[in-house]
Amino acid sequence: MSPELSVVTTAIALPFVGAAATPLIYRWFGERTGYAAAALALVSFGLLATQLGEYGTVAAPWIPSIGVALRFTVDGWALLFALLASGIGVLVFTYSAAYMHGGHNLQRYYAALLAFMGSILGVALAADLVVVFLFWELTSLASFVLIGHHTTDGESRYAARMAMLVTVGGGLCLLAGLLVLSIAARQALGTASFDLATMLANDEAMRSALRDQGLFVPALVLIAIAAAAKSAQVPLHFWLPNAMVAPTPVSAFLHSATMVKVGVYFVGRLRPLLSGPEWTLLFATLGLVTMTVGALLAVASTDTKELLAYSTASHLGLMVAGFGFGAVAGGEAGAFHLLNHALFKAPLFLVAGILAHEAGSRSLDNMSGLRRELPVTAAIAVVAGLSMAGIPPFNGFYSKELLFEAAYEFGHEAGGLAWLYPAVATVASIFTVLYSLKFLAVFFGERRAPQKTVPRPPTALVVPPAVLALGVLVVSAVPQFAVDLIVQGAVDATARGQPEFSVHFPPEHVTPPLLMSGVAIVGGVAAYPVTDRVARAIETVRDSTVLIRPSGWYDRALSETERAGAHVGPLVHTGVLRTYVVWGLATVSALVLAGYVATSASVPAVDGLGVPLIVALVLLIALLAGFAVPTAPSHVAGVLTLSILGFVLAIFYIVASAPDLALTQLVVETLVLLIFLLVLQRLPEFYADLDRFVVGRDVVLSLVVGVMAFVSTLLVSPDPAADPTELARYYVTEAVPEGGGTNVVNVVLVDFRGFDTMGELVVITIAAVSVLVLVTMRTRGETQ
Amino acid sequence: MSFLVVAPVVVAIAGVVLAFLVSRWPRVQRATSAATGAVYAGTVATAVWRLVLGPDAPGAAAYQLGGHPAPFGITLVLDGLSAFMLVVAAVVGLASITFSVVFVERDNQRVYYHPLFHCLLLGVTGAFLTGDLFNLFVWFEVMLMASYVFVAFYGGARHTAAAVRYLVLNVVGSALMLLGIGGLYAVTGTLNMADMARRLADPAASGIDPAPVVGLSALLLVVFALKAGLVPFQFWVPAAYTTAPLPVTAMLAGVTKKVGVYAIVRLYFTVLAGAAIPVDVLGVAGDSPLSFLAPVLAAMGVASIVVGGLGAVSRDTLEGTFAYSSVGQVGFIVVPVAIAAASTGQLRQIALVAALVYALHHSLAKSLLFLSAAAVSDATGTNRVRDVGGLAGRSPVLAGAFFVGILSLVGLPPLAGFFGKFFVFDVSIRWYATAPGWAPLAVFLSLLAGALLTIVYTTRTWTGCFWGAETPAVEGSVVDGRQLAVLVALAAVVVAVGVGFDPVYRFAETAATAATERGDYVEVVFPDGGGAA
Amino acid sequence: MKTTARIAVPIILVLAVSLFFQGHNLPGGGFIGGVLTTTAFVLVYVAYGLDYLEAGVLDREVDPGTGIFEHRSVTAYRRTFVLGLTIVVGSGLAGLLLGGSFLAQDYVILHDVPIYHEVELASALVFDLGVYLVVVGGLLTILSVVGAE
Amino acid sequence: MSVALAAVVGGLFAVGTFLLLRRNLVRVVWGIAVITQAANVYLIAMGGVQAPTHDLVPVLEGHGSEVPQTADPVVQALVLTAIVISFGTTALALALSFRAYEENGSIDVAEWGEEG
Repeated sequence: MSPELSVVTTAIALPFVGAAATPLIYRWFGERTGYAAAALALVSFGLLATQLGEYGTVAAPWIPSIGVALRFTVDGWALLFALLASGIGVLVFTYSAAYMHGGHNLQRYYAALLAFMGSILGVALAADLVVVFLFWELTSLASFVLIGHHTTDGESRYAARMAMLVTVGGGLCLLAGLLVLSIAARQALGTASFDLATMLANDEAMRSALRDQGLFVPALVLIAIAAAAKSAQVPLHFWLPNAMVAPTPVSAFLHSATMVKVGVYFVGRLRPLLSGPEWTLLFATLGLVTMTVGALLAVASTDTKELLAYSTASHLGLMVAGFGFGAVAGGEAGAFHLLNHALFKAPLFLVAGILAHEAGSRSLDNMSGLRRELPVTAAIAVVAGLSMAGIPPFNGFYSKELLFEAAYEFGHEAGGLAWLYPAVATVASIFTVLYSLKFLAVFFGERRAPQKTVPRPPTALVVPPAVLALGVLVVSAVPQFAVDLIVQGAVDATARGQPEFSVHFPPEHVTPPLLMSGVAIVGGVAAYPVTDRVARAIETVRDSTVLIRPSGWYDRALSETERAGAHVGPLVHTGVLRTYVVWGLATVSALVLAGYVATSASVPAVDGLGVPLIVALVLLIALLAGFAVPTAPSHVAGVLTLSILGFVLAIFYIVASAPDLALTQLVVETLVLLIFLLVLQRLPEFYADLDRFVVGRDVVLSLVVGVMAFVSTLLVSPDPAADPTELARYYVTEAVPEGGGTNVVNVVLVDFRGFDTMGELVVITIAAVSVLVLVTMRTRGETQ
Repeated sequence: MSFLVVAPVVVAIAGVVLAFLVSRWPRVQRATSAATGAVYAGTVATAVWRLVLGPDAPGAAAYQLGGHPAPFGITLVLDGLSAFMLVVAAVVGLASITFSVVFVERDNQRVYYHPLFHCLLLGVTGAFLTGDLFNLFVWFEVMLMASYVFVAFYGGARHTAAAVRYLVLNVVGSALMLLGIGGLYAVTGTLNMADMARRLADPAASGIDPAPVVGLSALLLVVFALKAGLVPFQFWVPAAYTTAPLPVTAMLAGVTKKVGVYAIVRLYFTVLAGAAIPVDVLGVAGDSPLSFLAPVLAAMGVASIVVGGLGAVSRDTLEGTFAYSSVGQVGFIVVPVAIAAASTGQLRQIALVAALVYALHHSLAKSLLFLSAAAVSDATGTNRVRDVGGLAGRSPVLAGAFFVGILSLVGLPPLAGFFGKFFVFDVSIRWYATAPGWAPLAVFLSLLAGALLTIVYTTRTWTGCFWGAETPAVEGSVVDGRQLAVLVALAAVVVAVGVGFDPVYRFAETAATAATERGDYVEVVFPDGGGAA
Repeated sequence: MKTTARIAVPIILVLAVSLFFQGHNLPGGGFIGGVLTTTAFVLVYVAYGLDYLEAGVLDREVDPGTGIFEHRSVTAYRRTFVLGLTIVVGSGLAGLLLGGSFLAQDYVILHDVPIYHEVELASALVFDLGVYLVVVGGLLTILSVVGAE
Repeated sequence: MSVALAAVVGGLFAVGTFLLLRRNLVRVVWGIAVITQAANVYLIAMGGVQAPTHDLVPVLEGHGSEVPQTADPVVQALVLTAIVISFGTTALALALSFRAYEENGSIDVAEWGEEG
């Protein structure tokens, strides 16, 4: 069976249609728009669920000229992600309806949230690189709008811009990476292609094509940067905690099933294509470092959402590391943990939302013992929290075991330094347990809260996390059910070959991974009493330098860029004309001379002056007049010298057999002189200090420009004895028969090249108009 | 039907004359001016469809002005490349003149605003269509003269100073252009570009020595770079763009800048590419003027990306940001042109497509943004980023149009800008793949950095002006509905180009083919093999 | 100076007109004729000042305060160059409408005309007339405005 | 190929460049004028300059008469167009200079600031 194109596209398009129609929906439903959106999400979920087991690829044309199509692949991995996004979407919309009560800008909120969900579905199902990128970027865009929901809040704007910069900036790398893949596909598949499904089907050929062209590592690195940006891997993890300024439902959605999973999802997607030694080195390292750093930072957090945000980064690291390992268990860890993390992290965020909503605080320090007032919430938190900590028999434990297994196998196989991988994974897990306990502490111990009474949360706020916690329990109790339903499919899609996958609990015998879990749990619980000291130690290290502090280097880089930017303008554009002229003329001279040198253009043999004596004499006078201009003591003297130059050139035109030019030059020169004098009589004399150094420099540049013009003339001016060009001959012979005039130049001007003359007249017209404009607008002034 | 080739010029110059003739009746003048803009757009559309794109179109057509056979008269050529550029000019021109009518103060519109605007359009049209090198100079001058006046239009200290600098640089440019054109005439014996291409491809037959052509063409390259605002010839850009009336700035950034790019492509790829001239200097070696062009243009492009991108990050005003952004973005347009010059075959073709698609996107998006900035200043009385805030709440429609504009600049799919970025990245990587080395890598990294800077400055304008609390300037401000209509229309075009990209791609491909298929170009101008040469 | 002007101006004007007409066959033409005509006006201006040029020759009261934009003589100059431009474009279009192409020129030679025996009528003369008018109008606008500054 | 012509073109370009680099706006405008003149001389040089004779003038004897070899009319036409255009530009440059002086209160171009 293959999937239905119409079903898949409808499932993806529905949220977008809903987003576009939000103003209408909002008019009918008002604040209950959340329920309408939930219904839409439910429909999408339902449509996608019908495709379970119907795996394959479908396509509709988009840009046939370059082989881009709206191509969608339905497989276990895509469906797992899409169902999570739409399923949790239903709950998040339901929760929003209550949580956002009385909020502002709800239309934009729901529209963006729907578009966000649609984009995630798109990324999950897309099987064309361009379409993948399209939806990938749309998720960034939607999250920008959502994170910046409170537009009047500076922190919101800061975080939104940060998320945009990191994720869209990472998107640039993704685009580059995808293009590298398409280039490889040209060789591997024989045609230019953006068809991801076909690439995955021909992974062997793709890999060898990439390696042939030396593009394997670049592709890997580019895609890793993109995935790291999206999935908040170190050192691009800092945007995620900042993104918690978004309304809590958005955070829950963003962290559990959507935005941040996109990177991990895509890593899984490309795993069959690109995995190898470099892949493992890159992703396993990246993942484990993030897992550890995230866990440490979570321990040091003082805010519920901040803790959960770092925890998300840490768990994303776990998934990335899982996919990084080549072992079967690695892929299983990544795929299974994607599901498990979504199931436990979403309710935890929703719980944090309930706490903020009811207890009025997000601070971990001033809340504890809330289980009495919020028993249901506490129960949900415990279930999800223990799953997060990886405590058996909760589902988080299973997937973490798989990671341990993969890491252990890797260490065992590679030996040496590779043993660091399982060691680091274990250490990170100790801190995971620790921060999970820290979070749960708000419900236990002595009663402390900023408010005296903590009201019971409305049902609409409790039901969604409860449903998710129930999901945690179901998967915990019968993990094989989830595996059979969808996780196996996901594992198949993210691995080469067909690995069989089953989960057993309780474990039949003691294995090294089990021991690692044991160490993690015991270590975490043992460290719990000294949490505060651990947290302070982490804080000290974290704040020791800008480069380590999350978003420290981002802030530094951004402010440095802005500072540099503020300088560049005034530095480059000083307003000093001479600078501009120097740059322009120096460049042009260099280029032109280089051009002559490059082609070894040769100067023809020089024979005397090359012009008749009379011409040479006139030219000499012209040159002298020219040199006299800069030395003129006053404006009037200079203008007169300039006119002399002009008149001498008129004589030159006469001796060069150009009477029309001579006439024109004479009268024009007269008029120019007149205008010059008219203007100059109103301008003050001005004597700038003649700095020897400046003059010297200017002389050098002038000489260079002069040489450029000199060489150009010498190189190309024709031999006087040479035949006239075909063009010249034609004009002379055809002037009378074609143009009916004996003055060839005039015939050329009004007839053969009348179009030039027309343009020239427009220039004169503009010149005339320009003085009118200049005069009129002066009296009028700038009223812009 | 070949009259259609000259029709855009005729309409544009008729627009100039009409605008003068009805200047006594301001209302009529405004209506006429906008109507001429629409007629111009219609004419261009008809000409392009009937001659280039339509099912029965010949693909290209030439028009011999005055009925004189090429190369003796002046030839106008409408081929894929000029068609592509003309369409850009028509869209931006129509948007800009319509916007002007409702934006520029009525009294100021009476000060020859409309005749000058059509002169600008005329100059651009002539430059895109002409097949004669000297005629290109003439239309450049027309275009420049009109832009000088516009830069000085609101005669303030800043405006006149900017205009003087702009003028001086460009007059020097014009002198250099004459040097280049005169030299090429002396070397090849012709001014007709098709004829020149023909002669250069077979220098022995015409008895010419093409060696100086590389140096001479560098003169023209510099002039075109000056028009395009490439570093180090960009100095006039920020001041000119921020002082001209903003609808005209939309034209300057959207169209006249592209004239420079067009001229580079036309001259080098259509005219000079066929010349077999061994080039070898400072490690640059090759066998045509293109091998000289490639490193020069790549360096200019990269420098533009850096200077423009960085400069845009911290500007005080919206138009200042976008003016610097234009410097950077034109770098994104010429980098693929450089890549095209450095490569052959399919990569050259696709690189030119990349340049054209990016140019199209930049024209649309940047004019949209400049016009948005105009609407903002009209509504709030200020354009300082720090004095504006919360506009998104005040005018969601304006915000939407602006958002589309900046997202297209960032290159978010499925907007026009995405495909620009997509192809530019594509050819950059393909260049690296075919010729791995530090140069392609450096170019790619600078593209990456430039794109990152684009996100930095666009998000800054957005979060600064459109989000946040309403500032006193924004409170109670009302955005003119007619201005919004123009903005929405332009934004719709930006979206439509991206969503329905297939025909746009095919058009760009036609244009790129026209640019490189020298034989076709010569064939169109000399249908019977023409001339004696 | 005034005497010179009184004598020179008519001569220049006649010369200008003849240069304009002979332009197609001898050195001269619309542009040179136009510039020369302008020079004649300018000579008047230099000799007598703008007031004379505008009040005396063109019979107009001068009031610099009202702004050059509405100045009647400037208006006249402006009309001149607009007319010239119209003629140029019109003649270009005429070539098109008469079955030729845009900017096509033609000429006829009339035989048996008294005195001249044969007279050539070139449509290019119309085009050149446009050139002449644009130049005269344009340059005079520039000069009078710059002068009035 | 003419050293004399090349020297004049080169020399005038050098003078023009030197003037363009001055701080005095008036001198900058002179620079423009000189460079444009130089470009015109250059264009004439591109047509080749020979000893002046009556025959070389591109004005023919009359209709139907024999066509002599003349100086290159192409470059003359180009220069004529260029002169006109540069005249327009110079006029604009002067008017603009005056306005710029009025607005900025100085003809020292180095003193005019730039913002934005």
